[in-house]
Amino acid sequence: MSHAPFARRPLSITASERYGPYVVLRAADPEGPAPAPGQFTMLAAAERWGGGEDGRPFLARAFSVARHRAGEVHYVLEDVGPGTGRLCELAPGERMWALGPLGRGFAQPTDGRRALLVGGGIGIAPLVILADTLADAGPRAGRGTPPSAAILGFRDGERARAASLIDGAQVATDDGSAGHHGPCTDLLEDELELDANAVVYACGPAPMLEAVRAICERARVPAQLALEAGMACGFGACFGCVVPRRGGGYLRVCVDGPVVGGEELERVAEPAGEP
Amino acid sequence: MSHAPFARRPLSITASERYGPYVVLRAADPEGPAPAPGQFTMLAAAERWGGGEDGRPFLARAFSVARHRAGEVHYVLEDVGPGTGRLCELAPGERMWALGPLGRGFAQPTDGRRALLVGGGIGIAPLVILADTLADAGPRAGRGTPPSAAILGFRDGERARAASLIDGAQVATDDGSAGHHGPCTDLLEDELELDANAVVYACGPAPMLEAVRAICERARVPAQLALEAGMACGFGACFGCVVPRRGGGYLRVCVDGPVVGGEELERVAEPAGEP
Amino acid sequence: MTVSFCGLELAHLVINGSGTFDVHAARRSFGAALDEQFPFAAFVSKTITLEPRTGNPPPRLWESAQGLINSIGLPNRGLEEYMREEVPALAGLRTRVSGGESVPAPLITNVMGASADALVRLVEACEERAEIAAIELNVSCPNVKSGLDIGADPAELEAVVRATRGRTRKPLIVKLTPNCADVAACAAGAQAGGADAVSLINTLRAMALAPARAAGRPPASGRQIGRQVGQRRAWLGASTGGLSGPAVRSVALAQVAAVAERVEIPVIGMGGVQTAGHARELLDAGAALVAVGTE
Amino acid sequence: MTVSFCGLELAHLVINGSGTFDVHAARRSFGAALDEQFPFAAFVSKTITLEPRTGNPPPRLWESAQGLINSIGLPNRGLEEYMREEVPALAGLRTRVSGGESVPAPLITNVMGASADALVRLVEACEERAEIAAIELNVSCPNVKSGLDIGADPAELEAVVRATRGRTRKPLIVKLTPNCADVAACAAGAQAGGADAVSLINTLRAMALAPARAAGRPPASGRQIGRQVGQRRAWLGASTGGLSGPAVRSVALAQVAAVAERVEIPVIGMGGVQTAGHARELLDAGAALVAVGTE
Ligand SMILES: Cc1cc2nc3c(=O)[nH]c(=O)nc-3n(C[C@H](O)[C@H](O)[C@H](O)COP(=O)(O)OP(=O)(O)OC[C@H]3O[C@@H](n4cnc5c(N)ncnc54)[C@H](O)[C@@H]3O)c2cc1C
Ligand SMILES: Cc1cc2nc3c(=O)[nH]c(=O)nc-3n(C[C@H](O)[C@H](O)[C@H](O)COP(=O)(O)OP(=O)(O)OC[C@H]3O[C@@H](n4cnc5c(N)ncnc54)[C@H](O)[C@@H]3O)c2cc1C
Ligand SMILES: Cc1cc2nc3c(=O)[nH]c(=O)nc-3n(C[C@H](O)[C@H](O)[C@H](O)COP(=O)(O)O)c2cc1C
Ligand SMILES: Cc1cc2nc3c(=O)[nH]c(=O)nc-3n(C[C@H](O)[C@H](O)[C@H](O)COP(=O)(O)O)c2cc1C
Ligand code: FES
Ligand code: FES
Repeated sequence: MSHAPFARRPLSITASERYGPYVVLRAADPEGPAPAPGQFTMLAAAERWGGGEDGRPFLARAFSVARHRAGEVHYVLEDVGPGTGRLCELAPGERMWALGPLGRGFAQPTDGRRALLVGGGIGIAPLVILADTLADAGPRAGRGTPPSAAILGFRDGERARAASLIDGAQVATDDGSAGHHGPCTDLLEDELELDANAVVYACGPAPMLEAVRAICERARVPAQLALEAGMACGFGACFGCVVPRRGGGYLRVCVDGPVVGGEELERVAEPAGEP
Repeated sequence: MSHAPFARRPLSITASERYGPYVVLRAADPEGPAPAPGQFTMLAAAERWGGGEDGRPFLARAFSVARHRAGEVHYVLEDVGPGTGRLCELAPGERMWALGPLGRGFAQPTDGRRALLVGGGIGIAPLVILADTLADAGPRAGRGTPPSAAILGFRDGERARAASLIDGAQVATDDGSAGHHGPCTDLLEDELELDANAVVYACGPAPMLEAVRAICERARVPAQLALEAGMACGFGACFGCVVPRRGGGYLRVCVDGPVVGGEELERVAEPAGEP
Repeated sequence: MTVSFCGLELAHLVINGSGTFDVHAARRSFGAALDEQFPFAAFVSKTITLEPRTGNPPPRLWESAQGLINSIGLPNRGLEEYMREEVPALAGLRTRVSGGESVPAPLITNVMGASADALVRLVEACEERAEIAAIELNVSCPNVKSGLDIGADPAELEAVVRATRGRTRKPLIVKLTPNCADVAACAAGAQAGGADAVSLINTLRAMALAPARAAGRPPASGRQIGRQVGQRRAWLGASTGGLSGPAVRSVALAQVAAVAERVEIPVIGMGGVQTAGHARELLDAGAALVAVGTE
Repeated sequence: MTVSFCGLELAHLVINGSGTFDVHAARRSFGAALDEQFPFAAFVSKTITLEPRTGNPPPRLWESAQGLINSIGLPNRGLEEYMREEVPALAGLRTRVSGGESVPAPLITNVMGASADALVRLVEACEERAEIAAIELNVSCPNVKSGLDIGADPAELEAVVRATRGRTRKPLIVKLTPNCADVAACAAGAQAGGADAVSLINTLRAMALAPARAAGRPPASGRQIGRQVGQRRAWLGASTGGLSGPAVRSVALAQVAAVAERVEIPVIGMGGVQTAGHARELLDAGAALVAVGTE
């Protein structure tokens, strides 16, 4: 994993592009260390962070690094509230504060297992950089490493436009308007039936992650799950971002994760308060 | 005086123009009642009011109506902090909330006295609409009413560009870069020496207003002073905007003013905390 | 459909917080619209004291992060003039039931006294006036020395409420102080003393310093400013004030929930309410009515 | 130029608030930079208790208007493991004096016990360890039943401080609770009991409700959420929490000023500090040091 500089730094936005409802935000980050896939950054707009309804946002927000190339860092954002809403409006030339890369990323595949990337909705973000890394490593990894596969689930075809961020991804949609009609875990089960010598990298909504976890447990396939949790600090200071750990106690998603092994959890709990 | 509608209303910005450091903001206000000169409005940007340093602004801010013409209302703004800063950036098409017109405006000249308008800095704002009204009334007022005069003081020539908002105004600047080199009260004293059958309408920083008050007291000329004070509500609810009243007790600037007769005050107190 | 609160029939569930609305001044500002569109289901007067008060020296306001600090200092014309001049003008207020006819918006008179004796006299005076529908005892205002201690101690509060309770048959509402260790215990004290309802929260004790550029310089004559605080001067003329607005909403919610769980009598919840959703939260947490102040 | 605080030589005037910085986790996140650029003049540990605690069930955080509500619940590995595993790793911290050499950043251990007895045992254990430069008694955490009442009552607080005072020669700092009627009286109690310093403010008791869309529905299995509050459910797993951040800064300033005026012993001021200007205000109001937590 990369260590973050011990201070937030200002990043200048270089581009903002829409993929259906998602925004891919690029920023120049010449001094930022190269993040490991699965690591995240705490972001806050440099201007007018706050002042929304209910006086929010106030704290910085966590975002997976989706790409890191040529001194630029990419994030994929979904506008779900005041913080993401503000970041989604940022235009080239505007700035945001970044602290990162933070947290524990994905572990590289071992034992000649192929990588199965499973993403749901905005959960594709960390899989983009993972796919980049696997593709870059591909030639070097040599003949023994089978090609990886990516399976991406979305609510509808509009959202599924973001699937183009990962080359050759299989798509599933809840409404059948693109790709497979049904949950992306259907496709995961198909892939595991074909060849269970795999490691699964998953990120997405809690129910999807829980389904992936359970499938992998049954199939005795290692699962690397990128979790989400409300965060305040992002670097282990506040103990605010916990999820129950298998066997008792809690994991801090920001430092013990966001990527955890499926075996570390009893189950992936839905974030509180969600309908 | 006009009564305000009993709810804030959204106004759409139609133009924003700079006069030196000042911004003249125009907004469509088709339903707003015609304000009396000297009345003010509580304004807040509709979006992102807040989120500045120290989490401000939160409350709406008071602004003199500077003009009301053809369904448009004009304000003259000086960026001195988070609230004025935010309003100064508003662009045509953006919206702000307005509550008003509020408060007690200028009393019309009586006894055939001529009107002497004395403004300092941003204090010219309510004098613009007063000059408009006097000009409109001029022909109707008939032969008995002598022409009014406007004397406007500014820190420098850059700021004095705003003097063009009032036709035929005399200008004084602190640095002599435009008009008379010295305080605008020099010109007021000249005018009163010429003809003391006048009523003085003044708005500006507290030391200037105090000088005007004292001059008028000495010259036994009625003075109508438009005061400023930090406000929370703007309509007499909070008792927050008080200034000491001559003879004891306090005046609420928002409902007993902002325009008060010079005789109502012992002196014009500088707002607290100012250097 | 009206709602009933301590025997009063109200048009809806939202009233004003004491001291945050002035009907007379609002009539001057808004004309007839004020009476036609009167927004509150009942009108709570500002705090009335036995003797007239001019209030605290300015400045009286400071804007903090999502909040307002005030040190108004309970200016009022005193009991006698209030009864003579203000009560008649507050008697006829009416509020529209949603979509329907208008019903009276009863007058709740808020009073504060530096002693149980003073409170008894204030309550007796209110009892005599038919225009006054209910009485709110302010035992919580942080700007004035007197009220505070009584309100923060459950046993003392109970005694004070008991002393006034016998003097009126009108609903007696006790406005609790949030500046205490255990507001639910205070509410229980008020209930034990015979209160018909409690209201909360009042403002949290807070302070602001004058901007640094003014520090060190002697105040210009005529300029009023708070006392020396360490190396600086307080901004507020009264030096300390009370915090209200969105910044305190989560504190209000905790206190209202704790009180509603503890006592049987109805609770008027307030503190930082800006939207219907905020009002709903207080109601859901157990408030019978919601009051709004800083908006 | 170092500054002196209760006999400790410090690089500057800013330390961390207890529970808001984890050196071990920060080393994992920032690597060597953490030690090279350690920002605090002293390091205050999170609250340590006799027995290990896992802390409160999630969710533990809620963002309010310019504030943060937390219900972390003092997770810690307990006194024994803290002494064995954590203290050695916290001993070598150093901070740079502005523009100059680095000096040790002493370790201040924050402890909480449900009784005077427990506090005595905790203090005795700290006394034995040379790595620990000072002890902070947390009598103020609103998330846990025990600490609260002791800290809010001046006389009880004095007794507790007196009980622990005899057991250590290290500086004893009492972290006061802001959820009390008269924080200056509590500070005076701590001083009378023998405290070397007081620190404040801790968080204000606060609450948030789960968004309405989740209301009414039974919690999905695995989903954790607070208890029923009236018609709704509390958002925080522990139902109530503590408010910190800019929203409380004006309350902190009032309490710090009141305490600094009342007691002779030095005051560590905190609450909502985000900028150097905010820190300066607390110092100007009488604080000897400033602590930062929520940023
Ligand atoms: C490691 C990690 C990586 C992430 N990566 C990405 C990414 O790449 N792209 C992306 O778009 N998102 C990502 N997220 C999610 C993102 O951080 C959240 O969507 C964001 O924080 C939401 O902020 P908001 O202000 O827009 O919405 P909020 O209003 O904060 O709402 C988000 C959720 O928080 C809860 N909530 C609502 N109000 C509050 C409140 N007042 N206080 C606390 N919680 C509240 C509710 O459950 C709500 O659904 C990631 C999260 C984590 C932890
Ligand atoms: C009746 C009336 C009419 C006015 N007309 C105009 C007009 O036409 N044009 C115009 O530009 N201005 C006008 N003003 C002044 C205008 O309202 C103020 O400049 C504005 O409120 C400043 O807000 P701000 O957020 O930009 O600055 P602030 O930061 O609010 O600073 C303004 C002053 O307020 C004080 N202050 C600083 N911080 C705080 C705080 N946290 N809380 C309270 N006070 C603080 C200081 O004295 C500071 O100098 C008028 C004021 C009144 C009362
Ligand atoms: C300007 C102002 C004046 C107030 N005056 C009084 C008062 O006279 N009596 C009283 O009991 N409370 C008074 N309060 C407290 C409010 O009634 C209310 O309890 C508090 O402001 C919290 O609600 P809010 O956040 O909606 O303002 C006052 C509050 C403000 C802001
Ligand atoms: C996440 C979090 C955890 C905290 N944990 C502790 C703790 O363990 N012990 C303690 O005495 N105070 C604790 N506090 C209180 C802080 O030390 C500090 O008193 C308070 O947050 C006010 O300062 P701030 O506004 O700068 O955060 C905690 C605060 C936060 C936000
Ligand atoms: S976000 Fe603070 S510990 Fe994880
Ligand atoms: S601003 Fe509220 S009374 Fe004047």
